[in-house]
Amino acid sequence: MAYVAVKGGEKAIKEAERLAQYFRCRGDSTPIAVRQIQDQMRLAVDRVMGEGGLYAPELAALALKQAEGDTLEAAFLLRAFSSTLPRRHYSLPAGSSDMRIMRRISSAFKDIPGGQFLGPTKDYTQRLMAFDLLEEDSHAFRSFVSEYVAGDVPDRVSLIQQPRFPKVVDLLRLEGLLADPAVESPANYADLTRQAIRFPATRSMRLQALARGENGSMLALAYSSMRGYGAVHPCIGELRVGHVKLLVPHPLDPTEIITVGEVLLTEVELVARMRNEGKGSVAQLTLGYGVCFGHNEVKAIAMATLDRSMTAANPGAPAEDEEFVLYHIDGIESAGFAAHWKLPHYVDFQADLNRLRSVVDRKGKANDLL
Amino acid sequence: MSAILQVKDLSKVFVLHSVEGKRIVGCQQVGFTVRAGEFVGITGNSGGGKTTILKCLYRTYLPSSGKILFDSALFGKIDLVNSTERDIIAIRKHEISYVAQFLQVLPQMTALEVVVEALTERGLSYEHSHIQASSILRHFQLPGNLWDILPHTFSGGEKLRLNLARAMVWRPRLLLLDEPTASLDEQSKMPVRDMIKDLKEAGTAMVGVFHDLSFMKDVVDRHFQMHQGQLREAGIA
Amino acid sequence: MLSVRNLSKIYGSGCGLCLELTGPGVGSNICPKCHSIVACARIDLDVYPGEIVGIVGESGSGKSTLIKLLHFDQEPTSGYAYVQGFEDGQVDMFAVSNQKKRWLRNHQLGIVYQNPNAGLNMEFSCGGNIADKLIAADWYNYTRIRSRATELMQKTELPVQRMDEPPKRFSGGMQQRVQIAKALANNPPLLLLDEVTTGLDVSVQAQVLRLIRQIQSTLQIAMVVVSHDFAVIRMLTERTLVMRNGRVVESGLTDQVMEDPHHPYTQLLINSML
Amino acid sequence: MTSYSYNYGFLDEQTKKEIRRKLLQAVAIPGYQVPYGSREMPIARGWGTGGLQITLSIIGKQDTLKVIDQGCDFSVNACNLRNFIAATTGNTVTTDTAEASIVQTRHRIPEEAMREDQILVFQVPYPEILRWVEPSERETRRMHAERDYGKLWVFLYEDIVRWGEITLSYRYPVLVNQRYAMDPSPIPRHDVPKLHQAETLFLFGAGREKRLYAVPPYTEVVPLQFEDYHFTIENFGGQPCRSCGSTSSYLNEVYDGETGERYFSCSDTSHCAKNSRGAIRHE
Amino acid sequence: MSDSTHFDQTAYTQATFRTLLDCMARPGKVGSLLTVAEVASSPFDTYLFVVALTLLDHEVVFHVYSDQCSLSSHLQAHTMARVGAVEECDYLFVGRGESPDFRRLKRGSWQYPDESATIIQLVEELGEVTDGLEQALRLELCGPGIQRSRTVAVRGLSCELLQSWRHCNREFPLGLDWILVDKSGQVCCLPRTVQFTVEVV
Repeated sequence: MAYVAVKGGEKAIKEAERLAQYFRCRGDSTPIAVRQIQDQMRLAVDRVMGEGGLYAPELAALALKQAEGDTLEAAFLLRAFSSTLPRRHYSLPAGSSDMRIMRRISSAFKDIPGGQFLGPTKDYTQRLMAFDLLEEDSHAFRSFVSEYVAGDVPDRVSLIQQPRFPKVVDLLRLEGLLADPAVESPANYADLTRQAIRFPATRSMRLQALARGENGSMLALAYSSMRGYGAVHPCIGELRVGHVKLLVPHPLDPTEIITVGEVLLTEVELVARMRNEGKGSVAQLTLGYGVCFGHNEVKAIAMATLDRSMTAANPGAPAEDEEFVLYHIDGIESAGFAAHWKLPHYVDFQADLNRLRSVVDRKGKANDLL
Repeated sequence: MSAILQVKDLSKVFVLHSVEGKRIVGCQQVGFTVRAGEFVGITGNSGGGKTTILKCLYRTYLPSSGKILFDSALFGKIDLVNSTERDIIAIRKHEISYVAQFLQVLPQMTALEVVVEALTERGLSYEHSHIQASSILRHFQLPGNLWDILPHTFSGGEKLRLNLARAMVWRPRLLLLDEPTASLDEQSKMPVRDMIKDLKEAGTAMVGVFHDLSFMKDVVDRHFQMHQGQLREAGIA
Repeated sequence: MLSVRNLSKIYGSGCGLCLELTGPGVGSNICPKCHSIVACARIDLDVYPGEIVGIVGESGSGKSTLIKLLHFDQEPTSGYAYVQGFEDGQVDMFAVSNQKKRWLRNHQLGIVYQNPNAGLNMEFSCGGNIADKLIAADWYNYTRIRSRATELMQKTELPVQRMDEPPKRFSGGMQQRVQIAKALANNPPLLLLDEVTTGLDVSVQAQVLRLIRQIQSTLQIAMVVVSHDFAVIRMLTERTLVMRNGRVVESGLTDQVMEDPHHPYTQLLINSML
Repeated sequence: MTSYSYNYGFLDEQTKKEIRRKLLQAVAIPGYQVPYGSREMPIARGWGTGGLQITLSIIGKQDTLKVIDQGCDFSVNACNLRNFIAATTGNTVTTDTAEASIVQTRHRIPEEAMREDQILVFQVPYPEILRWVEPSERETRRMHAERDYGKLWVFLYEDIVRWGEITLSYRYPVLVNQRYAMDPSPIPRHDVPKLHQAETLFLFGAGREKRLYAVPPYTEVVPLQFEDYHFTIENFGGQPCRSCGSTSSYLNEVYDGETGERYFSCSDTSHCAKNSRGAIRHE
Repeated sequence: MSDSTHFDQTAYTQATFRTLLDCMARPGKVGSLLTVAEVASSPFDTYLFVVALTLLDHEVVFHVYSDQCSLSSHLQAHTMARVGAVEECDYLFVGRGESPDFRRLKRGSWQYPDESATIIQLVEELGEVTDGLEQALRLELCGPGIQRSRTVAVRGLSCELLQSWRHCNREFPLGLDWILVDKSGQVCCLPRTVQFTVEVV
């Protein structure tokens, strides 16, 4: 029977849902615990929180479970949930100078005050399959932790949570070598979740859109700029990963500041070449800024690159055109729209067929006359 | 007949800023009158200032002092020295015509088009202009095979006849002629003289400057000589 | 028909002293204090019906900026302009909404740029470009648009059988004629021409100049012609403004400006071209 | 773990307020796209979230709801949306256009004439009709601000040059109240004339693009057309619907799975059923 | 709102909004606003407050014209909306018989004409017929939302104010939308698209 006549829509939806559920459960493994995802899939959780725009590790882990590991789908679940939450308060701007550092490096300088600090990274690990994880022994899993923490390296525990460091780009700033983007007053910060973006976008809008952007899309655009479609040849002034406190003024007494919690952030400050803005322009490096929820270094670098590339005075390359970038990096929007082509379009298609036949008929008549 | 043009104490001094404000006297204290239908001829050595007078009358040069009173059909009696540019443009369009020594035309315009345009830009219909333009070119004995080609290929005499045709075809009230006969051969001079007589009879006043007056003797009514920027009457020719 | 008063355009922040600290007197249009560029300063200009006014000057003199201001391609920093065909010449055309400016541009103005890319949409067909201007002036009859486009292409000596081709396939001179055809489409009382012959071969230049003259003499359209080329100005115009460093340094009858220039700069300019 | 519960109509009251404010403005500026802070809904972007947010912001307990997709009440997407709205509001739903006070639709206007007391909510994928000719939002905003629709018109002109007629089939551009060029959503041409001087209020929501707009009742909505190349609607060659025999409704062409024969049937399925029962009064 | 269990604000503001939407879509149509005891206890005019409760939240700026009874702070407390100057407000509340200068209100930009103010004004009495309304203005309206023409009678509104509103709407799409509310809860909307002629009855 033809598509048009599908009247069992209601029933079909229910059956499809049950079938999907069956696919999730049909193996003979035990159900995966949300806590396990949160602990052991922490990078996936971070990614979902970033794209979902909601800092909620447990819910992000739940979303991942529900989405059977599809991070984009999980981010979508998180977003849809967060949109039902009223905005009761806005936090004060959180400075990363006070970040409790977990990792911080600079590629601009060999030695930096406080030192390079690798933290948890696999950057320098060979990408070999760890076949022993196929059958990981839960006892060994546990005992690694207790041994690690109790081990003979005295500062290990404190290494995981380090005190504060000065910021590397501040060195350049002090010397007047860094051109900072114009600063917007916090009172004017727009809320991307509450209003539509407009162009030219304010910087706060840009950064919010980028912070919620989808990893892959942002990476592709940033990479295009690094590779030659555009001219951002970045140098990482500083990349830091760590926890930042969020403060909210008391709703009744704004002079009283309340700490509402901490979020894990990855921040990248990227220094790029000076800009030539004609006569009278000062020789200064320019800054690209990237920050996102959780531990996600590639996204933060991509974001900083795009932040910088979108400042081009005469946009040429795609990554320099803010409208192009900001309208196309949102994974929830683009995935939703890409998927919507699965919906029936027979009414539009019928209209197209009708027009096509009309044109063909006219051409036919014209040919008959010849 | 009454004077159509009265020139009084006309002087023109050029100031050259590139040579520290050096002053060059073009003409000094020049005065004469021209009546309708009268031809005033001015002769003198080259560099003597006769073209300066003519260009002052046309306002290509802005006189330094003096008066040029023109009896305009459009504006009544008007001093061309301090008339507005708008008025000068109007007068140039409808009353005063100027024939330069050299033909200047837009590239890519045929001889006939050059004359036709002189009429169409004065508001005549294309058809009408075409008839009149053909008639004057024929009168000036410009060969028909030249009408549809570009004038920069013409000989000096042909160019001059075209130049005259363009200036005379719309029958101005005052005609200024700068060496109008220099490169005309004997055979071509006749129709030019006839045309001048014809215009004179119709009331056109004319001022012409010549290196040598001999050719124009029978059309010139009064003759002035220019010497070191000053003008004196040389008696009726 | 067009009356411009005290028109200025400053690129940059402007410091209040820009106009005083720049100009032909100091030989620069860059403000030494704030580095703003004074492209046009206190320009007055009148154009009468059917007249061609020339604006001559070197590159950077502000002449093209002036044209762009008049066509609303850029916004003036200060100044007024009145057009006869708009609100009876009583309302400053710079002070109205973009919606009204667009009406003015569509119904009262035509422009031909030096670069055909600026005046034409190279993706549209040649006829589409003409249609663009006609539709903007409220022509909504396809057949009439086609016949008007045909007529304009004939008038500008373009091959009518190529009407449906995009002008990017045409030569430079032909593109310039498409621009002229487009600019003329709605019979604008005022046509703005910005260095229209610059960059064309001499023979093509001549064709374009002749076309402009023909249009002026047959349609009595007023024009403002901007060029750095005195020969072009001499051939087309009766009155001329000479610009330098954003100022009008001299104006007058074209032949007078060229043969009896008064301002030192004009004399220099004339001498250097001879 | 905290327990979560949803508000009536899923959206929080603040969100509804914003959408309501914007709807009033949309009605006051017919055809103008009002930007709004479109929220992520629990259905995907591009699947009707714009229409859904409008419906949820206007709906009240007394409303009766109908949802159609491509004219059909039972397509999976229509079911999904209807179930969601019903679950979060508890409202009555219907398939009968005449019974509904709010109809949410994707790509069709019901065949049955709608009344003053009804509202039709459209799901819109591309709210910007100028997107046919201009990709940049900044530029299209400027074009609307200046009422600069030349590019769109030339697009139509060149369509005629190339094909002898305007080939746009669905999403046919209209001019509202002689000011704004508007995307009527991907309805077929058949439905476009129904927007003109209608009794019903039309609301349009584009969730992904974060725009909403409106056509008030009794408003001039005219398809862009040339004086000598008139807008025409689809023509099915006089073929009737195989089910109800209607020759005036928008039809789908269907290939019979067994015989391979091509036939036509109404796209508005509930109207078709009603017509088959003889429940539609023909004038 | 002392006892929230009896007062369903969600349903209440929804119903109010639908009345406003219907009236905005059909300029000149007179609708009726509901009131409930909880709202009636407000020191602010009941029906203006009803509208405020429906439209205002912390994202908008409002202004109460010649606010003599500190109504602003009352409204602010109930809606979390911000108080701002006439020039920057999204909503202007006008009491009975007041005549603010509409020209100071924002009328939107060409790109974003929706960034304009809406006036919510209290009048004596509104009606679709002039019967029984003395010293009223009879407005003959046309424009989008109106089939041919529609009449509305208003008591407690000056001709001058109408003219100044018309002046602000002279170049569509810039303009001001106007919501009139009377003391018995009748409401009528005049969007910027409305054309009108006025006569004094």
